[in-house]
Amino acid sequence: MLRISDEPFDAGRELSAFETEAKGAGGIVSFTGLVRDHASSGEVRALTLQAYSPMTERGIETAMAEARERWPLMALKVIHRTGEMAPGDAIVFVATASIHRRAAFEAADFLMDYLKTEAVFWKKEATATGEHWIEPRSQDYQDRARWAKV
Amino acid sequence: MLRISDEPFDAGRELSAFETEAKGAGGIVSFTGLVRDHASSGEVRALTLQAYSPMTERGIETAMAEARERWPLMALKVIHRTGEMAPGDAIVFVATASIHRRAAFEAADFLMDYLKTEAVFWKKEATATGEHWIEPRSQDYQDRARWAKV
Amino acid sequence: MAQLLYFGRLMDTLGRPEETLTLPTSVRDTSALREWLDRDRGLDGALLEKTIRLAVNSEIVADPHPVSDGDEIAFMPPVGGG
Amino acid sequence: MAQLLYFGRLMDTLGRPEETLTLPTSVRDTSALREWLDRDRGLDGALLEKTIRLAVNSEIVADPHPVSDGDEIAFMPPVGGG
Repeated sequence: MLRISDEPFDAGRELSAFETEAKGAGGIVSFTGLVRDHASSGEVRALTLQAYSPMTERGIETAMAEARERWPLMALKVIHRTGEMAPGDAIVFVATASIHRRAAFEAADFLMDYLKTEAVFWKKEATATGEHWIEPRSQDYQDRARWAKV
Repeated sequence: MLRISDEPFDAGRELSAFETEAKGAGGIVSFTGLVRDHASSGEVRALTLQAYSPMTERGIETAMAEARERWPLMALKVIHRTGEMAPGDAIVFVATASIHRRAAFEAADFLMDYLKTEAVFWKKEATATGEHWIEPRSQDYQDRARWAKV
Repeated sequence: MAQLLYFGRLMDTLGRPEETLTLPTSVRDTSALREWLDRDRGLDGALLEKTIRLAVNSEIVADPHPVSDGDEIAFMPPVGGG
Repeated sequence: MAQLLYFGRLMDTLGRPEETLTLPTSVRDTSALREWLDRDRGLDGALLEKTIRLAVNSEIVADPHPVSDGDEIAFMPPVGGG
């Protein structure tokens, strides 16, 4: 299940809903990404995320399908905010359910690496010094490279 | 924060509460362990967990302190059920919050490995063939060994 | 008429998120489109950067890729992830 | 009086989760306690298994460890994790 939306969401409520979808699972892993209040350029006032539908959805759905191929998952959910957010707001929520906890951990980690590097989003931070479009960090590319097929 | 209790808990509600404790975090990882409905000995009717207080708490608190030493965590929460549970019930909930998502993932994974192997619990499965005390799986020891200090 | 979409910082560079216009008859592929639009708006090469990718009808393409009226053409700076 | 606690399958083996009793004067350490209790209950060595660990006042100890009246002594099979 994938949802990209300008609407705020509550990670706890999403986790509760996910648990009912994941009947028979032994383990559920969730990741919630939040808007940080500090960036290299200072205190963050707002973060704006822009997506390009349906390219953004298509990319994430491909990554979700790849996760299902690699790990035995009973359920899988990705929620991503777009639009303007304030510090502390949830940007992204990923949940994975599997019989085995290792599969759930790895699949969630894998999806987050995709979402943080290759997902089709552009983002702008508003700080005291103005608005800045954010470029990918090299650490993100290294994390993503961990999943390269050999 | 550690809570060991016979009372059922709701993972979604715990995640919501945790999010408010984790001000300034960029990422929150949660793991929820659920009672499975099948075991090697057949369909599971109930799972009973026994702890030895305060030894059980002391061991988990030591693992939590070790996680805080190894990773920069803003908040950390472990909830563990004891007593009799039914399939689908939540047994364990671990949540970690950090600036960086890698730290949050690794710390949650580390704590779960501790909880599944070294934590002081005894558990009994009730299936159609009777009640069985469960021995640790060798996979659990392998997982735990990943964190050995070198 | 083609619909042009400008994402990320290009939204600021072009001063708008999108526009609909008739492509000049000389513009038959993405390379020609980049050059014509960059010159037309006086952008000093901002649209010629190799890191700017173009998508035609929501598929990323390699230059030069055919374009024609009726296409949705997106100018995409490097994606930053979510 | 010492308090004896039986965890996991030992709860079934001993038929109870705990009991309070006066240790025989001959029982001064954990090794002697294992042997005496195993014989007293006719357990055929169940308490002598090396995988059964003893804790005295909630600290795991190595045999032989001194025990005396007033101690809380736990018999612990291998922990299974949560």
